[in-house]
Amino acid sequence: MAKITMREAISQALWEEMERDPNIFILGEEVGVWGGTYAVTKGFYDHFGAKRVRDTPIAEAVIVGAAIGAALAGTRPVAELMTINFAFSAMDHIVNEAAKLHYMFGGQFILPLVIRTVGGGGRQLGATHSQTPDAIFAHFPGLKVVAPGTPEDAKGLLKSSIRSNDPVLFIEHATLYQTRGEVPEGDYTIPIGFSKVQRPGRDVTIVTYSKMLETSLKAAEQLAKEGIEAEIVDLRTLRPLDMGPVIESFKKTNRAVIVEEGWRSFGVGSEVASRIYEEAFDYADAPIQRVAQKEVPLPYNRNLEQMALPQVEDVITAVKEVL
Amino acid sequence: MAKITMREAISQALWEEMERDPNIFILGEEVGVWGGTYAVTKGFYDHFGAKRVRDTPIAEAVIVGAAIGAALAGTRPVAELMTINFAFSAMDHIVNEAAKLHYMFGGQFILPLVIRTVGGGGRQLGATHSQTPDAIFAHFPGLKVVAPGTPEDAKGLLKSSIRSNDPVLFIEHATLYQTRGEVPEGDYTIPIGFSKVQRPGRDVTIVTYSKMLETSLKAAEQLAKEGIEAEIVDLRTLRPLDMGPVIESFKKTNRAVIVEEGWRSFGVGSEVASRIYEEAFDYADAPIQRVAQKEVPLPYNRNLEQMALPQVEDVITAVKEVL
Amino acid sequence: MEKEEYLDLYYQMVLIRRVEEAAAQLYQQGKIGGFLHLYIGQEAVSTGLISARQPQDRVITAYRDHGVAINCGIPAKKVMAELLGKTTGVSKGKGGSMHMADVSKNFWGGHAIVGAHLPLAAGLALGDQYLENDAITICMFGDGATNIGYFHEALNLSKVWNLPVLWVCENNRYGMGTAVERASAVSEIRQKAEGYCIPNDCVDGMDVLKVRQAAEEAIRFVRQNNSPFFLEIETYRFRGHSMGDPERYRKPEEVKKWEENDPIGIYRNHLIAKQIASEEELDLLDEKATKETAEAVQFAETSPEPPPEALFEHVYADVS
Amino acid sequence: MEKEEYLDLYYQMVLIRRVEEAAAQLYQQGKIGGFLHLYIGQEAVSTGLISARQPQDRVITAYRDHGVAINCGIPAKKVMAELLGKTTGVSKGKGGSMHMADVSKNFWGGHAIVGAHLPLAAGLALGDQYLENDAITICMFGDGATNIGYFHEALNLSKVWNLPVLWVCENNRYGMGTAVERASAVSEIRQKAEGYCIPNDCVDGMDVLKVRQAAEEAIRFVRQNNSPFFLEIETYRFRGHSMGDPERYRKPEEVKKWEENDPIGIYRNHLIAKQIASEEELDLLDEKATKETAEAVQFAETSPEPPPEALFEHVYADVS
Ligand SMILES: Cc1ncc(C[n+]2csc(CCOP(=O)(O)OP(=O)(O)O)c2C)c(N)n1
Ligand SMILES: Cc1ncc(C[n+]2csc(CCOP(=O)(O)OP(=O)(O)O)c2C)c(N)n1
Ligand SMILES: [Mg+2]
Ligand SMILES: [Mg+2]
Repeated sequence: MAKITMREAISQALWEEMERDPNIFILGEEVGVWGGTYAVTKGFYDHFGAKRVRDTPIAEAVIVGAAIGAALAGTRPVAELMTINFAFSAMDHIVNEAAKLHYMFGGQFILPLVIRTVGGGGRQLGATHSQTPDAIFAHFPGLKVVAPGTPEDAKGLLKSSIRSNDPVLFIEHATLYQTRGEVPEGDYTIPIGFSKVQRPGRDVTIVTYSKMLETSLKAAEQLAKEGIEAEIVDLRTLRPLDMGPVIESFKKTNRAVIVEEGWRSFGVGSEVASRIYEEAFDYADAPIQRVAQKEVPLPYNRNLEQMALPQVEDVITAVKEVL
Repeated sequence: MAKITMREAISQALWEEMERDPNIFILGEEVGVWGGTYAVTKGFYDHFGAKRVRDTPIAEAVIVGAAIGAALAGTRPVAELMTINFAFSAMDHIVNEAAKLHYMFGGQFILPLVIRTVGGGGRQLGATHSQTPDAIFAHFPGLKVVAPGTPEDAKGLLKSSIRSNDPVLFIEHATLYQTRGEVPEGDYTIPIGFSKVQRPGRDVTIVTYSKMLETSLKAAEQLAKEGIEAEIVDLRTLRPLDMGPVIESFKKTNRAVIVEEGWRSFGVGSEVASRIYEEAFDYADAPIQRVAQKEVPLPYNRNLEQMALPQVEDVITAVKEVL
Repeated sequence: MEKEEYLDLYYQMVLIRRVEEAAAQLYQQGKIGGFLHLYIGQEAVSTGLISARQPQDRVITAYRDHGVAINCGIPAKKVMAELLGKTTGVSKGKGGSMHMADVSKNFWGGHAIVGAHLPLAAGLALGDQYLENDAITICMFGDGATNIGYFHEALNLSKVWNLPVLWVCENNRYGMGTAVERASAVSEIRQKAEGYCIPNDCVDGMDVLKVRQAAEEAIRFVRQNNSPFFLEIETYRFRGHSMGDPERYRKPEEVKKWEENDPIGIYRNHLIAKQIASEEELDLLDEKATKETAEAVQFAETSPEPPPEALFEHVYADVS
Repeated sequence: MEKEEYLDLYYQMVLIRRVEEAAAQLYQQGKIGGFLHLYIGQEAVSTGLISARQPQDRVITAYRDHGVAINCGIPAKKVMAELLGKTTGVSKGKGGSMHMADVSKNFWGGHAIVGAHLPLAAGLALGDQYLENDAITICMFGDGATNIGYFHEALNLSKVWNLPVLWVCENNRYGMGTAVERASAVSEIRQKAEGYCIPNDCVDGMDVLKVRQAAEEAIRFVRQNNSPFFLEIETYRFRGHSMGDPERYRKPEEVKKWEENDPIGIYRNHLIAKQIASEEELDLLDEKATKETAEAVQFAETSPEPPPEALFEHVYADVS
């Protein structure tokens, strides 16, 4: 297997799918001439042309709205929202239109739409540009929400998202693009809606996803030195949420820590913890811990920002708490 | 104490505050000449005039955005978003501007802003017009989120919201406006951020808020006939979330059911359940149950809609589950 | 135009009127829930407009959609069944009054968030352009909808990308209780199109033939130039915004004045004056519409409720 | 205009240039994080514009805000300290490059969501109108920002309510890598104001005196009429959109051509040609700016980091 970056993995998925199906096209801010703000679509404009790689005005609502319409008309658009912070400007079209049309009209048509976007903090972009509000999108039935943490998953899940006949919000993480990982050769897909054990262990279950998979893996390595073996379950998809591997692991370890980058309150960890208790109450040997962002708008100053974001040490502390 | 409707309570709070402070004004769609879509501001336009009761274009972003600006300039606006379903069209201004400006600029100014809006289903308005997405707004630090369930609380909390120097999202429920309850005479406030026991009991703790308080009270009455005494804690405010009375009650009953109208996943119940386990793990005698909306966009058909919404029977079943 | 076509326009308008009247009654009887926005007074707008489209042309509108649905060729009984939330309804009882669509008739809804369907319309047109279909998209919306940001983003994109979309503003003078001039910087809505260099026109929406003619020209323009056109249609709604509107914002005399301008009456007189049809012929059509409406109500009332399983159907299209 | 004022304009422009150059260096050294959007090339815009305001007039802009902050009277050292995230920064180190504000100077930020501050500006003006303050709001934004819905909603409201706001579009030809004509239905941005019946003007943004004069007239109009005005200012940014811009969207020759139009050079020549100031006087000002910039960097570098408690401060204003 080849070792490539997350950026390459995502870029490959897009490229290969566009080669496969001429009805797939990309639209978004700076996806074309610029080559993508995060260089994911570098070279696409020259190769696929202006018809299939479409630079848009700065107008998030119509980016998503037009993508919905084009999907209804029989194409398969991949809309890019430069960052998830700008997804709020398209909120209505994501949650009131994309997520509801199929249901509301009695299933008359399909809505094959991918909205790719980029979340996460840690780059000193300040409060408006550093959010990880994944949980709020996962709240809406009708939408699928995917947030991979490895290049392999990113490529396989993006392909599945593009081939899905439902609207998918595909959340990438700004500080994972350089992360390398092994990726199978050739065409492969990973189905949406399946959590995965990314590291086996016996002492504690760490449930996480996206960037925090990296953080959790680091914590697990350090814990291993102390003889603590953490099992890490990567959610990969927030809606539909696959609790299977989480519950299985928890029944084995009887202890869990949930690690997410976003704010704690009404976040991903709240849902996962509630579900664990609902499905495996008798197995809980200690209160499940949530590691999450401090409940403040992210500040610009580097020290403060790092204080606010979940760190490897926070994961280690939480694990020791549950043991 | 006088018995008045929720509509009157809210209307009185607004009226009295506007009489008290000339810097308070109302803006929103149909708040003036029409008298408010839910008749809350009926008579205001004639009494306070067009300057203080301002009909706006249908343009939610600028309704909230202009209210923010006016608040920065020294007034105290009460913006009305006709329903919470249209709040998505102002999402950026609610979560990226209102919730962050004070922090981001180092606390240089205050932002005394109330956004009144109306949520809830049950009136066959279909998927786009029936949502209860309260949890997603409560996810954002910097915002206060208030959702009262009785006329007394509504009046007292709305007054506090108007007097607060922070942005408050004040969520009313469309099917509570006719609900009557006793309200103290004269001017009074109820501080934001305090849960309240609305019904004492010893066997089980029901945690709820807004419309579901009514549903839970009905369930409690029926349960009482079977000798089951439910204690009902009304959250009243979702951010900041006051777990004190919830935990106190839970330590007594050792069993809890959380009842919310919105979708279960990543909802209010997830947060509350997680917090209960975190703060009172050893007191839990049974898995906490969540009663919530089925995970579908709300359908128009009455039977289907009622199936999707939490009913009195669902609460009773859940209570029996935890006993 | 053949006589048959003239009569068809008349019949559609009368049928819409009867269906709306029946809906108002059923609403008062509590058989229809939610919001009900009637099209009474505006029948000539969509009847004239949609009569000018080709079958491959898509139509999309807001929540005031019963009339539009009928003009698109959806049987009145499927509209009525939807209003009653029945499984035989055009959206299987899941959409209701505000959310009707029928893809087989190229009618794409029925959208209840003001202005939010304009970006969708741009996208439908984009899809046709991309797939090189010989189709255009007709997007209808109210005067009030022209003040929300979605309008701006959609119109701008349609011009920048030269999308084959016909923007149709039904200017009925009010968005709920707010008169155009109280909500919009410009009162002549077509003027807004100038800000996007989109060619435009304005037509009297109480005269179905004028509407049809303007629509034919507009549609031809869009199809030939593969670029947007903006059509303002001046009209008036005779009833409240929705059922239960206190109507404090307009005087009964104003409504009365407009009612004298009844688009059905105007057209009826025209057909008779021009000897296109006789009183008797038109009376027969009136009766037919009354009958079709009664049958539609009957059909809707006797149709089955959706089964409980329907609740969980169609959340997603993918089966896995 | 007094000589002092002429020199002050010159000094402000040079100071902005020096501060931006220093910021670029500090960014490359990793001392500034996040995004950094330089104002180099556009100095005459905000210098001329803001020189025409009264102290009670509010200013609000987008993320390209360092120059605007300086023109509003914020000391360079507080700007620099903010860039370094220090507690002495104008936003206490919490805002960074994109989020600077100083209420004491009537500078209301520094807003990083494109176009989202336009509704805020309408609101600031509404507040002043409501409170009967003799103040107007000056709202600056880029060409790219005119395509988002917020622009539409804010401009429309400002006209419907006759708000005292001066809309200022800094048309620097690109929104990131997208040329105006690839994103906007109209290339002459002022034309958009016509869609709202807002009077408008366009001025060469490389000539600080022309900007100042146009701004004076525009501000007078807004103040006297208590209603909006739209000013397009044509300019160009000499550097990338932000640090790390691959600049594939424009040719070096194009940039070079514009650089020959350096607003500082133009103004310097003008001052000398008109014998308003001598080379030596201007050289002294150049030196002063260099010194003030160096001091600002020094101040910023030696200022303390915010204490850990600062993380939880200012989430809410209410103490309870
Ligand atoms: C975004 C949004 N805001 C508010 C509403 C509530 N609302 C429904 S219809 C309407 C008036 C629309 O007026 P107009 O566009 O003129 O259409 P008309 O009803 O006159 O046909 C309003 C404010 C909504 N549905 N969506
Ligand atoms: C709503 C939103 N979408 C996208 C972005 C990313 N973005 C930041 S600046 C920018 C370009 C803005 O161009 P313009 O308004 O012309 O201002 P300029 O940078 O030229 O000063 C974009 C797309 C953003 N900050 N906000
Ligand atoms: Mg209207
Ligand atoms: Mg620009």
